[in-house]
Amino acid sequence: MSAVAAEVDARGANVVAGGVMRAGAALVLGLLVLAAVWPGLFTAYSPTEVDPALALRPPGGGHLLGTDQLGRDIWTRIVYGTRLSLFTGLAATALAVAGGTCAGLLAALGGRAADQAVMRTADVLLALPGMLLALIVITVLGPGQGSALIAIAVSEMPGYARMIRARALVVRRAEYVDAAVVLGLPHRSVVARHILPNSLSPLLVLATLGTGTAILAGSALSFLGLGVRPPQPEWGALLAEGREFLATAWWLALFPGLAITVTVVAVNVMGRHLRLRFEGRRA
Amino acid sequence: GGGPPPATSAGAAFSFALNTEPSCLDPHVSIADATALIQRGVVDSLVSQDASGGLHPWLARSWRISKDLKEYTFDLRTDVTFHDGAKLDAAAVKANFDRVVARTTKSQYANVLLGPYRDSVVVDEHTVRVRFTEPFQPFLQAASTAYLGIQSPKGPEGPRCAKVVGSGPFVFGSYARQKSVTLRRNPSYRWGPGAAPVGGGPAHLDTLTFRFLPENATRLGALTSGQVDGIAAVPTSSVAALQADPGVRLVRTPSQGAVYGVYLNSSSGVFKDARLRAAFRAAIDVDLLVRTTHFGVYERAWSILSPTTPYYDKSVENSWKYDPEHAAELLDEAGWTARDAQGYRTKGGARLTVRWPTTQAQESADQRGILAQGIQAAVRKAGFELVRDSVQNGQLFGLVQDGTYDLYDMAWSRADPDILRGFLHSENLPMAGENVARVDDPEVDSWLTGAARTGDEEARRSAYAKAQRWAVDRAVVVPLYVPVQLVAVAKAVEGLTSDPAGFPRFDGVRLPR
Amino acid sequence: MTLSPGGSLLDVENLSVSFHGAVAVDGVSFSIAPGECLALVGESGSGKSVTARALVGLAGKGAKVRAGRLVLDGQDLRGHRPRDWRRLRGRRIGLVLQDALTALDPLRTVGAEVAEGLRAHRLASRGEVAGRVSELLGAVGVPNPDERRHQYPHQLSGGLRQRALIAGALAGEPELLIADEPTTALDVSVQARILDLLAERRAAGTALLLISHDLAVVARLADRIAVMRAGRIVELGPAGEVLSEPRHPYTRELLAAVPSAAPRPARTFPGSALLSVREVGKRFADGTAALEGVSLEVSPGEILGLVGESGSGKTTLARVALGLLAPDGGEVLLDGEPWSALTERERRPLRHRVGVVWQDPLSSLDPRHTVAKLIGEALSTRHEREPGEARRPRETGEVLSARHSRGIAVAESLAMVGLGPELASRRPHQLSGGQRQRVAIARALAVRPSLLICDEPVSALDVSIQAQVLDLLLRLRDELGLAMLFISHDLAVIRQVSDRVAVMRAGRVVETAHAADLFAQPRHAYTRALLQAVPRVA
Amino acid sequence: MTGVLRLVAGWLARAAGVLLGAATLAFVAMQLIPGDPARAIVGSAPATEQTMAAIRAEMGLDLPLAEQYLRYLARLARGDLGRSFQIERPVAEVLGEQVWPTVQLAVCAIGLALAGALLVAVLTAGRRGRGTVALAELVALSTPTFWLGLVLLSVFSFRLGLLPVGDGEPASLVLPSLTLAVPLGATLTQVLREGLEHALEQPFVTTALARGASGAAVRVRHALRHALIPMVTLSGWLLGGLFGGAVLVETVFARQGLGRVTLAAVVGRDFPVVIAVVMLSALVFVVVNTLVDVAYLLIDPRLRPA
Ligand SMILES: Nc1ncnc2c1ncn2[C@@H]1O[C@H](COP(=O)(O)OP(=O)(O)OP(=O)(O)O)[C@@H](O)[C@H]1O
Ligand SMILES: Nc1ncnc2c1ncn2[C@@H]1O[C@H](COP(=O)(O)OP(=O)(O)OP(=O)(O)O)[C@@H](O)[C@H]1O
Ligand SMILES: [Mg+2]
Ligand SMILES: [Mg+2]
Repeated sequence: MSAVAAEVDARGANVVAGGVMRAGAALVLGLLVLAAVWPGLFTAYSPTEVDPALALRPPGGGHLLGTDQLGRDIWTRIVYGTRLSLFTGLAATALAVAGGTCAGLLAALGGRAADQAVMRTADVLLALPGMLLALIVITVLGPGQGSALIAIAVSEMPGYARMIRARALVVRRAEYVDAAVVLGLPHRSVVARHILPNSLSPLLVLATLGTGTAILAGSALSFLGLGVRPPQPEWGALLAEGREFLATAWWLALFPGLAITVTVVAVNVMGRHLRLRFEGRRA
Repeated sequence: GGGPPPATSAGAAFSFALNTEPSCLDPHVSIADATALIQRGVVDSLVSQDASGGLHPWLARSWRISKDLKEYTFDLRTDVTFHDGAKLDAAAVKANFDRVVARTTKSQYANVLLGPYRDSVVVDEHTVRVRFTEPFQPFLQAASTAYLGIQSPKGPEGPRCAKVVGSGPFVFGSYARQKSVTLRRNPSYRWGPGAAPVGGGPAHLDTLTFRFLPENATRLGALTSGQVDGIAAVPTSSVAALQADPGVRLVRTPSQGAVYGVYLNSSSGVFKDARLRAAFRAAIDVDLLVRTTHFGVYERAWSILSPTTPYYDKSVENSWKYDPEHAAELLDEAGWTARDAQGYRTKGGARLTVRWPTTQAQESADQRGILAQGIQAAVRKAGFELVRDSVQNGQLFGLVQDGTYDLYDMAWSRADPDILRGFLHSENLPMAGENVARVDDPEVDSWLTGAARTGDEEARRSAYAKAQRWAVDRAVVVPLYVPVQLVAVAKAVEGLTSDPAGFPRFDGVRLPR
Repeated sequence: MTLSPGGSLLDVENLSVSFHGAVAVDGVSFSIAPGECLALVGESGSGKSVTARALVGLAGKGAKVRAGRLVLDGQDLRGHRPRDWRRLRGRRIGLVLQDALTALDPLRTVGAEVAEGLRAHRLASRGEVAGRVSELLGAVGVPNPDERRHQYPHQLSGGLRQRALIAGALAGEPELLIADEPTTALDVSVQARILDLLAERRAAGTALLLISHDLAVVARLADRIAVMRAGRIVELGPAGEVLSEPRHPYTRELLAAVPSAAPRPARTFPGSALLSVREVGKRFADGTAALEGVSLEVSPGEILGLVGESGSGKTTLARVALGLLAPDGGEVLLDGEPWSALTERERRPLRHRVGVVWQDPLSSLDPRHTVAKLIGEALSTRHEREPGEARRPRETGEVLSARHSRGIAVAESLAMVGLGPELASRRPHQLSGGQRQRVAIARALAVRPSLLICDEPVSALDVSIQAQVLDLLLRLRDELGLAMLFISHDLAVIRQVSDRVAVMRAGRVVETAHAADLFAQPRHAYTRALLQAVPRVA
Repeated sequence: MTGVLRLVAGWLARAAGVLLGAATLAFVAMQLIPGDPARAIVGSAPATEQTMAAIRAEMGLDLPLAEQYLRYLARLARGDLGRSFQIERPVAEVLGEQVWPTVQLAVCAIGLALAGALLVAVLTAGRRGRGTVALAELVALSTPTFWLGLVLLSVFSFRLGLLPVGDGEPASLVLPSLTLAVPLGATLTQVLREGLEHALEQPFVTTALARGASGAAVRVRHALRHALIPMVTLSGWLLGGLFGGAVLVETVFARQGLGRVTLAAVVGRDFPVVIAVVMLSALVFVVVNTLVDVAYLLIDPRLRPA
C-alpha cells in the first residue's frame, strides 16, 4: 500500500503549540493569582516604603527590575499592583456580566415593553464608544478606582445584555425548554434550571476574554489619571509615572507595560481555549 | 526712545514649545502663566520692570504717585499705535482697566492685580489717572505684568479669548487649538522700554510660533530632534541629559514670588493645633526629598518667598529642620499616643488623618505627584495618614472655599513681596484670595496692610520679614522648593532674555544663519 | 469479495482512510463499469462519504489515504499531485455532496455555481457560459433556467437546489458521478423526481456511485449494492441478490429494519376522545397560515398517525395540542375539558397527562444535565402529585430516603425503555442517538401521561435503531395503554404504527381513515400521490 | 420597492432613536453629577452667590426638570451645542477645529489595519505556521495602546530620530496611526482569518473543489466574501476602539484631536463639550451603521428585501 495523498495537518501542529501556550498561560495566571493573594511571597520589599537614597537604580543587583524615583523597588510595585489590576478587570467584568444578565433576561422574558426599554437603552449605549461611556461615567462620579471600575462595567454591560438576550431567546425556544414546560415544571424552575444556565454559559466564556479587555481599559484609565491613584502601584499608573523617564530610566515604563501585556495575553489564551472547548462541545 | 532698526535675517522663524495650553489667551481674563508668556510680546505695559525689581518707563513716559498711595498719574507716550491702527491715549488705558474689573470680563487674575481699583480719569489726551479706594503700593509692579498689558480699545474681532490686539513687537497671527499660536513681527515697533535688549525697536524674528506639547518626553524630543528651537518647562529629570547635549543650551531663571509649598489649614481640623503642624513639618526631610525628586536642580525652600524676591528674609533659613523625634514628641504631647493596626496614630479612637485634595493637572506638573508620595510615605512613619483625593477643578475650589481640607499646595510667581498679602492676610481667605492656610491674625494683617500702604523701604522690609518669620514659626506652611524656570534652546539661539517672573522673552531673539 | 467485471471504469482495491490514527475506511475494494450504478449503503458513520471523497482526493483535512489500487480508466490516481487532482475533479469524476442546503455557496448565484466547473476546465468561452448554464439547469429539470440562474440558493426549494447541485457536478460531463445521499433531506415526492433524474443520467451512459443509508432508496436504481459497516464492505453483489438473499447478518438487519409490515389490524376505540382538536387555526406573525380549520380526535389507547409533507403544519399542530402555542381559532379539549383555553398557570397541574417526544433527541435534552437529573426532574413533578407512592419501590414497599428512592426511580424509568442504570450519570452528548431518544421517551413517561405526542420521533435515527425505538413505543403503548399522536413524514413508519391516519397538506387535514383503508384505498388525490412516491425494496 | 422603502424608513427611525437616546443619556448624566452645575461652570474662578444665580438663570438651571429637558432637546435640534465652560467659545467651533486631525488619524489607522489584516489573513488562513502568527497577533492586541505609543516614540523619534513628533508634517502621522493600527489590525486579522477558515471548511468549498476549482479561486471567490461578513459586523466595535485609541494616542503623541478635547472636557467637567462629543459619536455611529447595513445587502443576498 502506498500513500495516495497525505495532507499535512496544520491543525494538529497547532494543537501541540496550543498545548504549550495553554500551559504557559495557566502558569502565568496561577502566578498572578498567587501574587494578588500573597504578594509577600514574591518580594521582601514594601511597595510604598520610600528610600530616596536608592532612587532610580537600574535593573540588576538587589533590585531585579530597578527602582523608581523614590527608591521603591519596581518588581515589588508590579507584584503588589497585580491585585489592583486583576481586581479591576475581574470586578468590572463581574459587575458587567451581572448587570448584563439581569437586563438581558428581563428583555428576553419580561414581555414586549421591558424588551423595548432594555434593548433601546442598550442600542444607545452600544452606539457610543466604550471609552466615551467610561469617560462620561467618570465625569459624573469623578476619577478614582471605584469610578473606573463602574465606568468599565457600564461600557461593557450593554454588550453582555444583548448577548444574554439573544441567547435566552434561542434557549427559550429550545426543545428542551418546551420539554420542561410540557412536564409541568413551574415557570421559575424552567428559568432557573434551564434558561438561565444555558444562556449564561457561553457568556461566561466570553467574559474571560472580556476580563482581558477590562484589565487593559483599567490600566488605560489609570494611565490617564482617571483610575487607581498613586501611590497605589496599579500598572497603568506606574506606566504614567514612568513615562517621564523614557529617555533616562527606561525600566520604569518598560516593565509595567510588559506586565499588562503578559497578563492580557495569558487571559486571552485561556479565554480562547475555553471558547474553543465550549463551542467544540456544542457543535 | 526708539533706537535704529537692527538688521534682521529675512524669514527668521522661531518655534518654542510650551507644556500647557491656556484655556483663554486674553491676559485680562486668564490666570495662566502661558497666556502671559505668549502675549508678553503682543501687549505692552505702562511700565517695565528689570530683573532687580527696578521700574522703568514704557508706554508711560513718567508717572506720579500721590502721597496716600491712592492715585497714580501716568504721562503716556504720544507715538504709540496699536496693531489695528488705533492710537494709544488716556481713554484707551482707562478702557483697559475698566474692562479688567467689569463683571462680564470674568477676569481670573488681572482684577486681583488691580486690588482696590476705584476708577481711571482721563486728565488730558495723554494723561491718565488711576485711582484706588485704599492705599495700594503694589500697583506699579502689577502694571508691569502682561496681565495688565494695554490692549487696543477697539478690541479684537471674533471670539473672545482667542485673539489679542496690542501694540507690542509681535502681532497676534493665528491660533490652532491644541496645536499652536503664531505671532508675526511688528515692523513699525519703536516704543520698547529703554532697558529692553533691542533698545526699543522691532524684533528680529519674522514669526514666533508657540507649540503646545504637554508630554514632557515629546517636548524634549522635539527640541533634540530640531523640530522646535526652544522649550519651556524642562523636566528636572532631563536637565543632566540636556546639559550634556552639545546642541542645546539650558537657561535657568529662578522665579520670584511664592515658592512651591504645602499650606496647612490652621483654622479647622487637626492642624488647628500648632503642635500638629510643627510635627507634620518636622516629619519631612525636605532636603533629601527635593534633591531626589528634582535631581539637585531645584533648591529647597525655607520661606514662602523665593530668595530672589525683593525683601526675602534670609534669617528664616535653617530655622526649622527635619527631626522625626521632635515630631513624635509633639504628637505625644498633643495626645496622639495610641497607634492602630496600620501603624497610624490615634486619639480617642480617631485616626490621625489629614486630607490633601489635588487635581490631575496639579499632580502631573513638575513631579509634584511624586513629591507628594514622598511626603505621604514620610509622615506615615510619624503616624499621619495622608489621604490624597483626586478631584476636579470645580470641586477643588468648592473644598477650598468650604475649608474641608487639611493641606493645599501651590506656587505663585510674581516679582513683588505683596504676594504675601494674598497668602496670609485675613481679607484673602479662600473666598476672595489664596490664603489657603486660613491665617486670620490681626497682627499679620496690620503688617501686610501697612507694607502695602507705605513707600518707606525700611518699614516694608521689616514688615515683610516679620510676616515671613511668623509663617515659619507658626508652621502654617511647609515650603518645599524654589521653582526655577527651566528653558532650553538650541545652541544657535541668541538674545533670549527673561522677565522678572522668570518667563522667557523673545523680542531680542536672533537666529544667526 | 471483489467482483471484477470486464472493462471497469474505476477500480478500487484495499482503500483505507484514517484520521489521526482513527480508521474511517478500512480496506475497501470495488469497481464500477461505465454506465453502471453501484450503491453504497450502510449506517451513519460507516465510511460511505469518506470513501466517496477519497476518490476525488478530497478525503478531508488530516486524512491519510492508502490504496492497493486506485485506477480510473487505466490511469493510476495514486501519487496524483494537487494539480492533477484538480484536472480530474469535475471533468472525469463529478461529486454531489451530501447536503444540498450547504453545498451551494449562499452568497453566489446558482448560475455562478454551476458555471464554476465550466470555467475551471475552460469548457466554455465567456460568452457561451450563460447559455451552457441554462442548458445544464434545464437538463436536470429546473424550470425557467434563464431566470433561475440569476437566483441565489435561498430562493430555491430543496429539490431545485439539489438539481442545481447535480447540474454543477455534470457541467464537466464526467464519466463517473458520485451522489452522496442525494435525497435524504427531501420529501418523498421530490425524492422520487431526483431518483428519476439520476436514472436518466445513467441511461445516458454516466456511471453512478450512489450513496445512501436507505436500502429502499437505492433499490430502485442500483445494479449492484455494496453494504458498508464500520469502514468495511461486508457484502457486495447484484442488487436483486443482496435484497432478496442477503448473506451477511448486518444486511439482513438493515433489510428487516425497512418498515414493510402490513398495517395493524383495525381496532375500534369506544368511549369519548382523550384529545380533541376542533377547527383549530393558527396564523404566524409573518402571515403564514400554518393551520386552517384542523380537527382531529385521539381516543384512549389509540395511535393516530399524522403524515404530510414538510411545512404542512404537523409540528405546529403538535405544539398547539401540547398547549405550547395558543390557537387563533377553534379549541383543543383534553378528556372533554378545555385545554387550549386555559392559562398556563391553570394548565400546569394538568400537564402530566400529556407527554412529548421530539424529533431531535439531542436538542430536546438540556445539554448541561445528567440523565439522572433530567429524569429526576420529571419524577419530581410526579412526586409532588403522589407523595406516598413515590417513595415506595414497587417490590418491597419499604420507605426509603428521598435521594435513594429517587435513584431507584430513575433506574426504573431507564429500565422501562431498555437502558441500564449506568447511563444515569452521563450527559446527553455522551449518549448515542438511539440512547438519547430512549432517555427522552423515559423522561416523557416518567410523569405517567395518558397521551404521548411524538413529532418525528425516529427520523433522526438510523434504520436499525429506528426499528428498535418504534418497537419500544408500541410495547409501551400496549403495557401502559398510552394514546399517541404520532407525526412522521415517512409513510412506512406511519403504516407500521398507526391505528388511524390523518393526512395533512398546507395546514389542512385532507383525509382521515383507518390505516388499512388508507393504504389500500386512498381517497384524496394528494394521499395517492404521496403513496406512489414511496420507494420500495424490490 | 416597498421593501426598500421600509428598509430606509427603518434606518431613519433607528437613527432618530439613537440620537434621541444619546441626547437623553447625556442629559441624565448631567443631572446625576453631584453638586451645583453652576459651580462647575464657574470652575476655579472665585464667584459670589449672585454670579452663580445669574449663571443659573442664564442656563435655565432654575426651571423644572422637564422643561429643562425639552429646551435642551430643542437647542440640540437646532444644532445649537452651546458654549464651552472652559474655553468660553461655541462648542461647535471648538470641536470643528479638532475633527479633521482625528479623521486623518482614524483614516490612516484603518487603512493600515485593513491592508495588513487582509494580507496576513489571506496568506495564513488554514496554512502551516499560522499558530506563530496568531500568537504575534495576540500579543499585539494585548498590548496597551499607550505603552506601544511610548515605545515607538522613544525608539523611532528619540533614539533613531527618524520621525517627527507633534503634528503638522504628514510624517508625524506615521507613528500615531501605526500605534492605533497595530491592535486594530491584529483583531481584524484574527476575525478575518477565523471567517476564512470557517468558510473554507464549508461543504460549498468542497463542492467547488470537486468541480475542479483551484485553491486560490476558492479563497478569493468563495471564502473571502463570507469572511467579510463578520468584519463588517465588527465595524461598530472598530469605531469604538478607534475613539478609545484616539484618546490615548493623541495624549501620548500630543496631537490635536477630538480624543484629547474630550479628555480635557471630562477632567474639567465641561458638559457642553462632553454632550457635543456624545452627539457626534452617536451621529457617526448611525451613519456607519447604515453603511454597514448597505454593505450587508451587497455582500449577502439572503438579506435583500424581496
Ligand atoms: N474530516 C474528518 N476528520 C475526522 N474524522 C472524520 C472526518 N470525516 C469523517 N470522519 C469520520 O469518519 C467516519 C466515517 O464518516 P463518513 O462521513 O464517511 O460516514 P457516512 O457513512 O457517510 O455517514 P452518514 O450516513 O452519517 O453520512 C466517521 O466516524 C467520521 O466521524
Ligand atoms: N414560529 C414560526 N413563525 C413563522 N412561521 C412558522 C413558525 N413555525 C412554523 N412556521 C411555518 O408554518 C408552516 C408549518 O410549519 P410546521 O413546522 O408545522 O411544518 P411541519 O409539517 O412540521 O414540517 P416539517 O416536516 O418540515 O417538520 C411552515 O410554512 C413554517 O414555515
Ligand atoms: Mg455521509
Ligand atoms: Mg415538523
